[in-house]
Amino acid sequence: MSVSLVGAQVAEKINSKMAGVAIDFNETEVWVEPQNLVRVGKFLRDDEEIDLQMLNSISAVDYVEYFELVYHFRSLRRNSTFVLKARCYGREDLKVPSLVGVWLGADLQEREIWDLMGIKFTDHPNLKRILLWEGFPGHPLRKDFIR
Amino acid sequence: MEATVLKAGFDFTGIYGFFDDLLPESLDWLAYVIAAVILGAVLLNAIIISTALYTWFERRVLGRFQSRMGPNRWGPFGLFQPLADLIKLMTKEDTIPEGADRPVFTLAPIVFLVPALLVFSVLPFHSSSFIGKLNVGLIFIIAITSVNTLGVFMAGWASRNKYAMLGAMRGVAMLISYEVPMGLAVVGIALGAGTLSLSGVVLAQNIPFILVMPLGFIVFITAASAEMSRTPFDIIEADSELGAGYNTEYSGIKFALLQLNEFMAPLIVAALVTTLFLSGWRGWGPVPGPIWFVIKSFVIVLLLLWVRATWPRLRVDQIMGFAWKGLFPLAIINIFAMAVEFQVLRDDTTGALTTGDLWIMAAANWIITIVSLAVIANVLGQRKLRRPEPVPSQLANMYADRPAPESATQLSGEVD
Amino acid sequence: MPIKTEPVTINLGPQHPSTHGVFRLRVTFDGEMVLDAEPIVGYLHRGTEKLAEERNYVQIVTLTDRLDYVSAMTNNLAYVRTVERLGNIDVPERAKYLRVISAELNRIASHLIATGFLLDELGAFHTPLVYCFREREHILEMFEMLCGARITVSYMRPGGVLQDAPEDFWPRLDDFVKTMPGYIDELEGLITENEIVLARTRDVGIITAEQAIAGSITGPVLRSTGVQWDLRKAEPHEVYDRVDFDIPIGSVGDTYDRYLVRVLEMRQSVRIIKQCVEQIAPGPVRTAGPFVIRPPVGDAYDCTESPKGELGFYIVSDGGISPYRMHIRAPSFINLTLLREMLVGWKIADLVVIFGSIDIVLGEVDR
Amino acid sequence: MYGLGLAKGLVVTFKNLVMPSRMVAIQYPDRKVGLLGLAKETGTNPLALLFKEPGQALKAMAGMATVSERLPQHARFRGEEFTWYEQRCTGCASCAKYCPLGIIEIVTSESGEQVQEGQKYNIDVFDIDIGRCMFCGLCVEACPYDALHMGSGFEEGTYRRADLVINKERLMKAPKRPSTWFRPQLAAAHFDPHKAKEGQDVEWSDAGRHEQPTLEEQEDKWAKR
Repeated sequence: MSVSLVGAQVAEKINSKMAGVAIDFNETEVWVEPQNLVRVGKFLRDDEEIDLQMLNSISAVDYVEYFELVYHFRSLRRNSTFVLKARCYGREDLKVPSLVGVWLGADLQEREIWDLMGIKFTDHPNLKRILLWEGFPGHPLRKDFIR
Repeated sequence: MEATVLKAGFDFTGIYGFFDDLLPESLDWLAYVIAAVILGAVLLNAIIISTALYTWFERRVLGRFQSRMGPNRWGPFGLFQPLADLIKLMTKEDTIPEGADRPVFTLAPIVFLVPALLVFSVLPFHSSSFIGKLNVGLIFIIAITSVNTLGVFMAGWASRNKYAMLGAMRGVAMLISYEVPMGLAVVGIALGAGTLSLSGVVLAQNIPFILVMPLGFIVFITAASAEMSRTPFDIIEADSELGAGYNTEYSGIKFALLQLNEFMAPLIVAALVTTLFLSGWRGWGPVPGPIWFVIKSFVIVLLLLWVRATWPRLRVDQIMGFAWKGLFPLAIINIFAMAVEFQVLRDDTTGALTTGDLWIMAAANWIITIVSLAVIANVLGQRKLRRPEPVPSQLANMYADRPAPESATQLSGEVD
Repeated sequence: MPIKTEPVTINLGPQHPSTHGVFRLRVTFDGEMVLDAEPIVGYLHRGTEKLAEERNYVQIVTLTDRLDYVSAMTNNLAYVRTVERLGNIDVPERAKYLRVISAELNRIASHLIATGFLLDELGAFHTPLVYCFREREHILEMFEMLCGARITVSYMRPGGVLQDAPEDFWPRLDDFVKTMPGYIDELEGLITENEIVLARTRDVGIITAEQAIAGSITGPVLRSTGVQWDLRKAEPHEVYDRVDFDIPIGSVGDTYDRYLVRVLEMRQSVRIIKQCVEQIAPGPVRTAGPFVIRPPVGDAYDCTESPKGELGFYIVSDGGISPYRMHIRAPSFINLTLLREMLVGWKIADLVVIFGSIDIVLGEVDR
Repeated sequence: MYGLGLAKGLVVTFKNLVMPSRMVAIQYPDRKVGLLGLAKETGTNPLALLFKEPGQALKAMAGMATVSERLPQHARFRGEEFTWYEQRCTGCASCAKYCPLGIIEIVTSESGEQVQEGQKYNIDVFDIDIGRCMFCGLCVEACPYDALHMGSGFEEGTYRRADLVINKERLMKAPKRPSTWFRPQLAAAHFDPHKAKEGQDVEWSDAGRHEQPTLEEQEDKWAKR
């Protein structure tokens, strides 16, 4: 079965590289601040041991007090998976750095999250709505979206 | 050269003669006109009805190819289907897109249809068919078949639709570049038969020319199937990319005319190939001439259908490359071979070729065909088709977390 | 004076003969050459993820049939595995075998459609397409035997399979396993060495292994670039570890390789089904459980190898009867990331073929 | 190379053209039959057919006679018109609750008997709107008393959407030929709705999954306590 990397070790490795970046972790996940997502992403991808080559999927969950972005990674060489989470507080004009520079696969998924959840991704090549039409009022997947 | 077998019975002179006796001397031109009108009407209706029947036949055979029935609801075995189509198309509203170039839009189907009908007029269905003896038959056919290029562009340009425009541009490029090999293949026949008139060609074919010049046959049938934009060259109305190519915006009776032309094209090619290569109406046994003509063109039509049901389409640039780099040299080789053989073999006085000479020419031509096909195929790029062995890349290792089972990298697909 | 040409922008719109459904591609052409292609999706967006938040865990199974409507069984399998992982429900052996058999049958059906439509786009006048549909008919009849419906199967439930296969299913399956390789050979005979297919698909729309992995491409498209990665081997779930099969890969990553990988995979699927039929043993097909499942609070992500790629479900549960949030990792949607790089520089005829070779299904792209 | 692949393709298509086993098209509502086909279908020899009904025979000769032909369906096919046993239905509305689309409308009223002891409600309205139904079968799966079964047909098309709502009367009058979907007891009895003739409907008593408890068992189970 795919080995899921242990949260503690990865958090410790991240903190050894960039102090205090990994805020919290449990057995398979690590939480980070949204603004240093790109730095952590580059590190996870380029580090020899972790070597997470593929960004598998990005999900956004609306926990009312905060939005949680869940990044699932996968290393094909080491057949291992890893989950990185980032919490962004507040409900209006949330800004999260885009990971398109690190993994090209994030492009369409981030546009979908912006379209359905309303989280803006800074310096994304063309952040437009992908599933709904341009003039659609509001973001349907939010918990407070009442049409 | 001409075996003038004046048979009684129903032929042109008969009608003319009949009316000539009826009318007074001064009106003999009128008899000529009436005879021409009657014969024209007969020919026209025969062709259009046979095309309608052919649409039914093609859809049924294509159905059989695709393990389904084909139209069988209307009339016995679906024979009224073409009638039903015609009624549907005539009753459908004949829309002209807004902003279209109206005169050109309405004229295009006619420009399509007229050359198709004219070609039939020249074909010698029977030994005593009068028009078949037109002494410039071959050149007439080559000239007429190139008119529908104009029709394609008129239809594509006038319907002011990007897809139609793309289809038309492609069509014009392809049709013009396939005129050349078709014309050159016909030159080979003219050399072999010694005359340009179609009935002369038929009479000269003691051995069907398909055996005498196989290279000419291959070039002609490929160029002709490109000329009528059938698979594998149907890029004009390539339905998977351009919707319906130039006839996207047509509907109603105009579309019926375009369809009529599209389904008449295989009949024309079949009739042409039978006249030029399979010695037209000549055949042994009790079966009369015209029936032989129909049987042979029926076989060619089946061949065209068979190819249409199976082969995919070539891309535009590949088609052009194939025309100029593939068919053009083959046609020239064919002409060169025929010219040399003709010069060597014909006896000096009458300049005619005996059947014996034809057999020698056939043998020589077959060798030349095989050699030139192999050379052209290699030149055209068979190398590209070889495939390097698949090698699993180092970027992924599915068994990283556990020992790899022994039969891990067996890539061949055989099922034990 | 150079000829003043001007690029044409065309909508290969939602209504087009070869867009596999309602997919719009705004393409800028210079003559025949594609300058820029921008996919516009969303015409089939039904808000599956929002609907899932108002249904209980069994009702969502009917939602997942409509995702990749060509391979409903694999959608059910991926969803149901995630719910089982979330609520740690175990699955009896026979149900695992039935799941793998129906998932592999579905893979063959989906690959048949992909190959058939690829040939249709190449222009082969629907004949190979009809042959593929004729074979797929056998599979749909078997699905009708299993679960009463041909396409919207909703056959799997968290905890196993809805009902056991009827007795006349097994002889039908054996007959299918015997005749299918013959049909695949016939299909290959029609396509694999066909010079026109080779000319049209060789070295067309190439992507390299690095590009594919960076673009999180999965499935036959990734395998055609030479990367040997298949979740059935990487994360052997159900009974994939007890079954012996291979993962075919392509050599160059062009359209021809994608076609060839799919055909070889069809053969491997027949091989898997044959071994499953030999190994299956009688027993219960579903662990007894309440109709309405309340998994514990928490989240889980699980995935399986659908014919299009890695299909994953990320479900967050708040202890209630319906999930708090369900995100679907749709392979068809993510395989479109590299569409622009694949299309630019090729002609219209290639654009249609390359797009067809990625084999997307709009139900899964738009969700 | 050299066109061999193309020739192979031609051979495959020719094989499909010629082999009769490849003709798999089923002409759904009715199949066009010739004289011999008609004779085989009606079981009489062709000559007798010519005298018995000359009209039909002549049509057959022109290939116009039609014989109805259906796609062979499996007994487990989830059909459209539901089969409902009012004797078994207690009005618990678990089918209405369980339907993902909420298209079953059920209105019950007091039936006077002791409701706690599992007696039935009176069912006044029981409408299933098959215009919006997706035939997923969750209602049939949820019905604890096996009162509701999937149907076996698929030709329920009507001209008005209102006719698509199946009401109680129509369900009671309809012939009881349920599909064996999620009903192992019907499958065990080898009941096939598509082959069932007139009188072979499934009675309400033997459509149930669990055996019907006898009156004494019920009494000593409830009354004695």
